[in-house]
Amino acid sequence: MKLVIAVVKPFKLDAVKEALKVLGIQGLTVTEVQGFGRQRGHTEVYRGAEYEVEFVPKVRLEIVIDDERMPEVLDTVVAAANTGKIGDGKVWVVPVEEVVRVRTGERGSDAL
Amino acid sequence: MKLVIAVVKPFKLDAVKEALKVLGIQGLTVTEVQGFGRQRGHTEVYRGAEYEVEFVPKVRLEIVIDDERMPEVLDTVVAAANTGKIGDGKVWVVPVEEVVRVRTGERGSDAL
Amino acid sequence: MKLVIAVVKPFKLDAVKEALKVLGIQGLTVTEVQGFGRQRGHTEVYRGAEYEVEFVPKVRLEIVIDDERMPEVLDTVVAAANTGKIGDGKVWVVPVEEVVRVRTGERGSDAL
Amino acid sequence: MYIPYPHWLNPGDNTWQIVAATLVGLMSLPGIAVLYGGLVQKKWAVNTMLMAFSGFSLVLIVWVLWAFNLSFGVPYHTGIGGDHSFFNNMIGHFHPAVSHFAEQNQEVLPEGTLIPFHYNQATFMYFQVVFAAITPLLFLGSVLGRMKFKAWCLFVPLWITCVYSVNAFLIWGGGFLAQKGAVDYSGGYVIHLAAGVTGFVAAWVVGPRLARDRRHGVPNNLLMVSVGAGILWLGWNGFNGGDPFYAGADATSAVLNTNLATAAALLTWMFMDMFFSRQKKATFLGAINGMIVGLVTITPGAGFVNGYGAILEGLIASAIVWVAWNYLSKVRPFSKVDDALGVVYTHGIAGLCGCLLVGFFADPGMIEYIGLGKAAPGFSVVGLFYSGSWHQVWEQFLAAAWVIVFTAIASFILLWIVKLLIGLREPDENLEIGDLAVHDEEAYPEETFAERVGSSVAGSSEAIGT
Amino acid sequence: MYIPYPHWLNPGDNTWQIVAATLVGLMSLPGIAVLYGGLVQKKWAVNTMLMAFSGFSLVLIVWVLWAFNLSFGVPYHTGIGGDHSFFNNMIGHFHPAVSHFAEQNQEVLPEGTLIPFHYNQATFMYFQVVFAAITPLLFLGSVLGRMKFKAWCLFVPLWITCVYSVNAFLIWGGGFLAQKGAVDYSGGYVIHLAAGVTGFVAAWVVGPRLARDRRHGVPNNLLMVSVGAGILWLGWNGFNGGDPFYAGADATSAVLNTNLATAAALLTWMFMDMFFSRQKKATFLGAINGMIVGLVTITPGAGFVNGYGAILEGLIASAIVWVAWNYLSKVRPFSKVDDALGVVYTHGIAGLCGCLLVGFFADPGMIEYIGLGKAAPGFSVVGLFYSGSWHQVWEQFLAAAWVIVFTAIASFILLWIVKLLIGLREPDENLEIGDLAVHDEEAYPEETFAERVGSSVAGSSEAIGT
Amino acid sequence: MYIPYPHWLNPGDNTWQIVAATLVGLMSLPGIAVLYGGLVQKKWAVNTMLMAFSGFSLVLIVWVLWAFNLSFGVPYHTGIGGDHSFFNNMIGHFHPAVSHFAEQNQEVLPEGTLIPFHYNQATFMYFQVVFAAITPLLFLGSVLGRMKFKAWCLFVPLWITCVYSVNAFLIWGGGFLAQKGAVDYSGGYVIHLAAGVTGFVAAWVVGPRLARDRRHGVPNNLLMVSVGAGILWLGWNGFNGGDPFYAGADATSAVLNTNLATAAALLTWMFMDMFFSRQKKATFLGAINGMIVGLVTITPGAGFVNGYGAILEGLIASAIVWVAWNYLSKVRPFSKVDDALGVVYTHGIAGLCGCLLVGFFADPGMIEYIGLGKAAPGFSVVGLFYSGSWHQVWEQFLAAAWVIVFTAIASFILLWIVKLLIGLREPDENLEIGDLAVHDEEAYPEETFAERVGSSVAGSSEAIGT
Ligand SMILES: Nc1ncnc2c1ncn2[C@@H]1O[C@H](COP(=O)(O)OP(=O)(O)O)[C@@H](O)[C@H]1O
Ligand SMILES: Nc1ncnc2c1ncn2[C@@H]1O[C@H](COP(=O)(O)OP(=O)(O)O)[C@@H](O)[C@H]1O
Ligand SMILES: Nc1ncnc2c1ncn2[C@@H]1O[C@H](COP(=O)(O)OP(=O)(O)O)[C@@H](O)[C@H]1O
Repeated sequence: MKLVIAVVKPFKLDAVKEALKVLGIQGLTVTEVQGFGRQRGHTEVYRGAEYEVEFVPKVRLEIVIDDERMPEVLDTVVAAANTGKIGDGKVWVVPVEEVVRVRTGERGSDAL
Repeated sequence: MKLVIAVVKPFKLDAVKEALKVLGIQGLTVTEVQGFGRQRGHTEVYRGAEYEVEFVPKVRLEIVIDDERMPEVLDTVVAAANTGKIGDGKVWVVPVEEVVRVRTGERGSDAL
Repeated sequence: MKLVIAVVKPFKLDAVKEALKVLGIQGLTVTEVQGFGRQRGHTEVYRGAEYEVEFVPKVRLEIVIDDERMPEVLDTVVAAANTGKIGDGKVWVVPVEEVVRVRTGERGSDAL
Repeated sequence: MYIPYPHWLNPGDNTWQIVAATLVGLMSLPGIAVLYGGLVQKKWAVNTMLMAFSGFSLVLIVWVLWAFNLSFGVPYHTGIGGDHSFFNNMIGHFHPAVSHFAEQNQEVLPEGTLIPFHYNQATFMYFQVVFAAITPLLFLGSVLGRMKFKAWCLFVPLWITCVYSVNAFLIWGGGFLAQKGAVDYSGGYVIHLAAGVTGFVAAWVVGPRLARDRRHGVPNNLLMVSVGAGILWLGWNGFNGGDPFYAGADATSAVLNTNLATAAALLTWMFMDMFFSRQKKATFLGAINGMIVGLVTITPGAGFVNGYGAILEGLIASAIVWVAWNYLSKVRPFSKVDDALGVVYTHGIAGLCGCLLVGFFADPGMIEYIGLGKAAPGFSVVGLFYSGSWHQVWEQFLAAAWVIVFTAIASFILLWIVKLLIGLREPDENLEIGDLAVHDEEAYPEETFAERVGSSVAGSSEAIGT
Repeated sequence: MYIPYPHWLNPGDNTWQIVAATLVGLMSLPGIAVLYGGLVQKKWAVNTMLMAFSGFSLVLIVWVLWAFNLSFGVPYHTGIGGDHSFFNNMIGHFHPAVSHFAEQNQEVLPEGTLIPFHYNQATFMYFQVVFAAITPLLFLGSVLGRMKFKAWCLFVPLWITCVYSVNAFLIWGGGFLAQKGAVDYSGGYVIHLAAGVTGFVAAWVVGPRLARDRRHGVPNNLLMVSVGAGILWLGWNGFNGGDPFYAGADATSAVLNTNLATAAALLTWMFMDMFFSRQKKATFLGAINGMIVGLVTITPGAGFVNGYGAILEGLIASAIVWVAWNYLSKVRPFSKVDDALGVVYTHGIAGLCGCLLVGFFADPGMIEYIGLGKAAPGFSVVGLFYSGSWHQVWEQFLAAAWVIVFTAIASFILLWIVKLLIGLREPDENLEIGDLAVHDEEAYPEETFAERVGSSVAGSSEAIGT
Repeated sequence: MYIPYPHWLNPGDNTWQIVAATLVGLMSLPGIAVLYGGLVQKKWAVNTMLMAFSGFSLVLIVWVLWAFNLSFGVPYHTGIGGDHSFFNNMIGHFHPAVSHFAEQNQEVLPEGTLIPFHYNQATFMYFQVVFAAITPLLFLGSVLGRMKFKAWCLFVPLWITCVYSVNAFLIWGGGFLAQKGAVDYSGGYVIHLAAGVTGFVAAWVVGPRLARDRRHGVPNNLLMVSVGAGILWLGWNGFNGGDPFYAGADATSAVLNTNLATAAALLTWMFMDMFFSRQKKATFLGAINGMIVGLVTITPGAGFVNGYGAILEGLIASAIVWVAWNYLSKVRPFSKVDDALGVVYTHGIAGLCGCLLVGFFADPGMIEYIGLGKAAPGFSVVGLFYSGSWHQVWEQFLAAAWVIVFTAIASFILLWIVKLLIGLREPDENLEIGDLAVHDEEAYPEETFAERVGSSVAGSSEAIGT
C-alpha cells in the first residue's frame, strides 16, 4: 500500500476531498500546517514593529491507499488542488508496509 | 526501523501512551488532526446558517521503533485505542532508513 | 527521493530554516506538534487542581529531497537544531517514491 | 466666595445624563467593536474593530464642529413655504459648538422645552453624540468583510451630516415630524430604523463578500460576543433611561421596561429556536439576536409603555423578526443582498416594529413630565389600546415611511459619491487575505512563525534551552 | 407648567440607585457569563453563557409578574399563629407589579421604612431584580457541564419563586428574621449563602460531570476570566454601595470597605498560594478566588464595619476559605460532590463567614441612617468587639442556620420535581461532545473545516488564489 | 426621626464622585489588565494580569493605612526653612484613615478648598485611590516579561509611598508646586508623566526581555486589546470628569473635551500610519496608541481648555508622539532600553505634552468654580494664547522638570533597594518558559494533553465513544 501526502492551499480542501469521494476513497487525515517555499510569506506590523512571516498556511492530507489506486489518486489530487498560481503545493508518495483498522483489527486492504 | 503512524480518538491518547510506556517505548510525537472517514461529522448552526463539518478531531501519533518491535507496538496501539465504535481510527507502518538523535548525533537504534 | 522528518525545539525553527536555505533547499512543511520523550513535561495548576502535562511543544519539519542530498541535509538539520540539552529532538528519513508539484504537474526532482 | 455650579444646574440630573451617556459610549466601545469583532470571520476581526473605533472618532469631531447644530440648533429657514413648512423645519443651522460658551452655558433648545434643562450644553452634546456615533457602527455590521477602509472613513462623516442630522432634527430637534406628533423615545427611527435601512442599501451597493467567505464565514469567538452583548444590554439602561433628560420616575421606568422587553425577546427567540427551528435546539447566538431585537424594539417607547406593554412588545417583535430572519431572508431582495450580520432584521425591522407598536401600547398613565395646573397630569402618549384611536399609529407610520424612503435614497446617493471618488470595495486579492492584507495585523497573532525584522537584541544575551 | 419629577423624588438618589443597579446587572452580563465561560472547559463555554443569559432573562420576567411582591410586598397572612408568628411573616402577597402605578409611584415598603424612599417603585424593583437575577447565575457554577438546558429553564423560575422570595422576605422584606434582628447589608444570606447551598445540593442531585471531563477539564481562557473578574469587582461597588438606598455617606463607605476587604482577601489567597501551596507559586486563578471571597464576605456587613473591620474580614475569610478549598474538599461529602467551580466555598462558606463576622466587627460608629432627636445618633449595628455581647453573633447564626436548612431542603425538593418532570441531566452522548451536541455551536468556531449548507453565492464570483 | 445624609452631603455630587471613581477602577480592572494581557506575548499574559490585580490590591491597602494622608493629609513640617519652604510643603502626615470618622465625616483638605466638599472622606479617599492604583499598572507595561513577581509586590508599595505620595502632595495636596501655580487637572504629572518616567527607568534597571522574546514577541489577542481600550476610553470620562469634585458644568465639559482630544489623536495617529508609515496602512494597534495619547494629553487640562483646544491638543500630541515612537525610539537611550509596551511614549511624552500644552491652550472662559462677588467670574486658568504671557507655560515646565527628575532618581533608588533585597529579574530558565514556569498556569490552557493528577472520578462511570 501507499501513503499519499498532499500539501495544498487550505481553500482547496473541499475540492480535493470531493474529488477523492468521487474516486470512492473512504477516508483521509488532514493537518493544518505552515509551508515554506517559492510563494513568499508576508509582513505583519504590531505597534510599529515589523515581523516577517516566511510561512504560508497550508493543509496537509494523508491518504493511505492500495498500490494500484496510486496513479489515479495522485492525478485527482493534483487536478483538484491546482490553481496554476505559485504555492499550489506538493504531493508525494511513501510506501506503507501495513495498515490496521483499530475498530476491527482488520489488516491490509480490508482496513481501508 | 519503522515509523508507526496511528490516528486515534483524542480521549484515547492517554491510554495509548501509557500502554506504550509499559512496552518501554521512549518517545513519540503527537499531532492534532482532523479525520474524514466512515464516522460522520456534524452540523454547526450560527445565527440560523447551517455549516456542515465532515471532519472529526483525532490525534495522530508517530512512533519510530526498531523493526523487531513493530508487531507488539502495532498490537498494543490497536488494543489501547479500541472502543469498538466507528471512528476508532487507523494505524499504518512506514519504513525508516535512518534516525538521528539531535542532541548526541547518535544514529540508528541508539537514537531511540 | 527521501522525506526527512525533523522534530525539533520550536525556537530552533529559524536556525534550521536558515541553514537549509544556505543548502539551497527550496521548500519545507512545518507542523506544530507535541512531543513525548526523555525531556519531562510540566505541571499546571488551575484553581488548586494539578494537571500533569507529559508533552512538550515541538515543531515538525518535513523536507522532501533528492537521495544524494540526504546526508548533508541530515547533518545540517542536526547541527542547526542542537543545543546539547535533553529534548533536542529526532530526525528520521523515509523513502519517497514520487513527488509532484501541483502547479505544474512536474514530477520527481523537477518538482522540488 | 465660590459655588460649584449655577442655580439652574442640578448635580443629580447632570450626573445621570453624563453617566447615561458614558454607558451608551461603552455600547460602542468596546460593545459593538467586540460584538461584531467576535461575530465576524476571524480574517476580518481587526478591520471590523478599527472601523468601529475610527467611525466613533469621526462622528465625535464632525458632531461638535457642525452636526450638533444641524440636528439640534436653530432651524435653518430655506424660505420654501411658510414658517411651519417642511422645508423650513427639516434641519438646523450650520455652526460649531466648541467654545467655552457652547460647553458651559445652560442647554436650551431653540423651539423651547417643556422644562428648562438642568445642565450645560456640553452634557447634552455629549449625550447626543454617543447616539450619533453608535449609528454608523450599527450599520457597519452590514458591510463587513469587503468595504474599503478609506471609503468607510469618508462615508461616515457624510452620512452623519446629510442623513442623521436631518432625521434627528425632524424628529428630535423640534422639526416637522415632531410637530406632526410622531414620537421616538430614544432612537427607534433616528438610529435603528435608519441604521437598518442604510446597512441594507450599503450592503447592496458595496456588493457581497467573497463567495468563499460566505461559504466558510463562521464567527470566531463566542465569548467575545458575550462580552459585547452583555455591555450592550446593560449599557442600554443609559440609552433609554437618559432620554427624559431628567433623573425622574419615567427614566427609571424606561430602564425597567427596557430590561423586560429584552428578556421577553431573548426568551421568545430562544424558545422559537427550541421548538420551531430545524435543529430544535436553543442557540446562544439566536438568544443574542433576540436580545438585540428586544433592546431595539423598546427603544422608541421605553418610557411611554408600561411593564405589560414592554413585555408584549418584546415578545411580538422577537417573533416577527425571528420569522423574517428565517423566511423573509429567502425571498428577494433579501436573498440577493449580502447583509453580513443581518442588521436590516435586528435593527431595521425590529426598529420599525417598535416605532409602530408604540402607537398601540403607549399608556397615557406613563407620565414623562409632570404637568401642574391645566397641564396636569402631564406629558404622555396615548396608544390605540387606551384611546381606541388610530391617530398615533398613523403618525408613527408616516414618520417611519419618511425615514425609510429618505434614508434609503440619501444613503444610496452618498454611497455612489464615495464610489466615484475612491471606490467602495477592497480589491479581491485583499478580500482573499483579509486583515493581514488591509492592516498588516491579525486578530490572534501566532509567534512561532513570525520573526522581528532588524530587531536590536542589544543588552541581552540570547538564552538557550527549554 | 411642567416639572421633571414629584417632590418626593431626589434625582441624586434616584441616579445612584439606578446606576448601582446597572453595575450589578453588568456583574451578571457579561461578568458572570464570561467569568464562568472562561473558567469552564472549552466544550461547555457556550452552554454556560446561554444558561447565564437565559437565567437572567427568566428572573426578570418572573420578578415583575409575581416574585417582587412575594419578596417585598404586603405580608401574606397564613393565619397560623399571631401577627408576629413566623408563618404570618415569611412571604409577601402574590401580585404583579407592571402597571404604570407600580412603576411610577413612590416606592413604599409595607412594614414602613426609616425614611420614605426618594424614588419610584421601578427604581427599587430594578435594583432588587438584578440581585435576584445574579443568584441563579452564581450557583450555575456548580452544575456546569452536565445539567440539561430545559431543566435549567424550569428550575430557575421555580427557585426564585419558592426559595429566593422566602429568604428575601424574611430578611429584607421585613419578615420574621428581620424582626428578630439579623442583618444582611446586601446579600450575604439571601444571595451568597443561598447560592452556595443550592449549588452544592444541585451538583449532588444532578450528579457529576463525565469522569473524562473532570480529568481533562482545564479552563479555556484566562483573559476572559480577567474580563469577568474585573467587572465583578468594580460592579460590586453598586452591589454594596446601593444598599443604603440613598447616596449618603454610608453608601460610599460601603464601597470603600468592599474594595478594602477584596484587596485583603485577594492578597491573602495569593500569599497563601506562594507560601503554603505545594508549588509555592502565586496563581492568577487563586488570586481571583481570593477576590471573590473578599467581595462575598464583606457583602453582609459592608456599611456596618469600618475600614479596619473590612480589611480583617477579608483577611480572615480568605484564609478560612483557602484552607477549606484545599483540605475540606478532600473529605466527605465535599469530596463526593462535583461542585464544578467550587461555589460552595467561594460563595457558601465565604458568605457564611461574612454573615457571622458582622456579629463581631460591626462598628456602632458606622451610621447607616442619621437619627435626629432621640433617634440620634442613628441606625447602626453593634458587634461583639464593640458591645462585648454575643447577641448579634447569635442572631446572625440563627439566620444562617435557617437559610442553610431551608434552602437545602427546598432546593432538593424543587430539583426532584424538575427531575421527575423532564430530567436533570443531558444524556451521556451529549456530555461527551458538549456545546456542539446541545446547541450546535462551539465557543471558537474553526472555519477551515466548516462548509455552509446550500449557501447562495449569488452576486459574487468566486475569487481564486492566495 | 431619621435622615439619609447630613446637610453638607449632596447626593448628586456624591453619586457622581463615586461613579466616576468606579469608572476609573474599571480602567484598571479589567481595563489595563486585559489591554496589556492582550498586547503582551502569549507566554506572559497570565503574569501580566496577575501583576495588575495584585498591584491594584496592594495600593488599596497601602493607601488607607498611610499613603492617603501622606498625599492629602496635614502637611508634615520637616522644619527645614520657613512655613512656605519646599521641605515644609512636600508631604503629608503619616496617619491611617480607616476609622468610622475617617470614612463618614465630611472630607476636608488641610489647606482648605474653594468650596467645602459635598461628601464624606470615604468618597474622596476611594476616588483618589483608584488614581493611585492605576499608576503602577501603567508602568507595568514597561517591565512585562522579565520582572520577578515578588519584586513587583515589593516595589509597588514602596513606590506609592515614596514617589506617588510626594508628587501628589506637591501638586494636588496643596504642596509647594501647587502654591507656585502649576496646574494638573487630573493627573498629567502625578500619574502619566510619573508612570512614563518610572517605567523607563525600571525597564532599564530590570534589564531587557530575552532576545528571543523580543524577536518573536507579537501580541496574542487583539480583541482583548479592544475590550481594554474601549473601557479605558469611556472610563476616562470618570478620570477627567471627576476632578472638579462636583457634578457641575466644568465636569461634563471636561468629559466632552476628553472625548474630542481622544478622537482627534486616534485619527491623527491612524492617518499618519496611512500616509507616512512604510506600509502606508492604517493599523488597529496604531489607532489604539493614538487613542491613549489623546486620553493622556488632555488629562492635565481637560476642564481648563475649550473644545477647540481639546481637538488641537489631541492632534498636536498625537503627531509628536507618533514621530517619537517611530524615530526617537531609534536613538539612545531609547534604543537601548527595552520598554516593552512603550509607556515612556504613550504616557511619558504624551503626559509631558499635555502638561505643557495647558500653558498654551487654557481658556480663562472655562470656569471650574464659579466666583461670586469679587471672586467673579471664578476659578480658571489662562494660557499663552489668551494672556499672551508665558507665565503658565513656565510654571508647567518647572513642575514637569521636578516630576521627571525626582521620579527618575527616587524610582532608581527604590529599584536598587528591591534588587539588593530580593532581586528584580526572573531567572533565565523561567524567562524561557513564561507563565507556566512562574505561575503554573497558561493563558489559553489546552486540555488534550493535560491530565488531572490523582483525580477522583467518584460517582461517575467513565463514558466511552464519540
Ligand atoms: N521540498 C519540500 N518538502 C516538503 N514540502 C515542500 C517542499 N517544497 C515545497 N513544499 C510545500 O509545498 C508548498 C508550496 O510550494 P511552493 O514552492 O511555495 O510553490 P510551488 O509548489 O507552486 O512551487 C510549500 O508551502 C510547502 O508547504
Ligand atoms: N485511507 C485513509 N488514509 C488516512 N487516514 C484514514 C484513512 N481512512 C481513515 N482514516 C483516518 O481514520 C479515522 C477513522 O476512520 P473511520 O472510517 O471514520 O472509522 P473506522 O476506521 O472505524 O472505519 C478517520 O477519521 C481518518 O482520520
Ligand atoms: N521514538 C520516537 N518516535 C517519534 N518521535 C520521537 C521518538 N523519540 C523522541 N521523539 C521526539 O523527539 C523529542 C525529543 O526526544 P527526547 O527523548 O525528549 O530528547 P532527546 O531526543 O534529546 O533524547 C520528543 O519530544 C518527541 O517529539
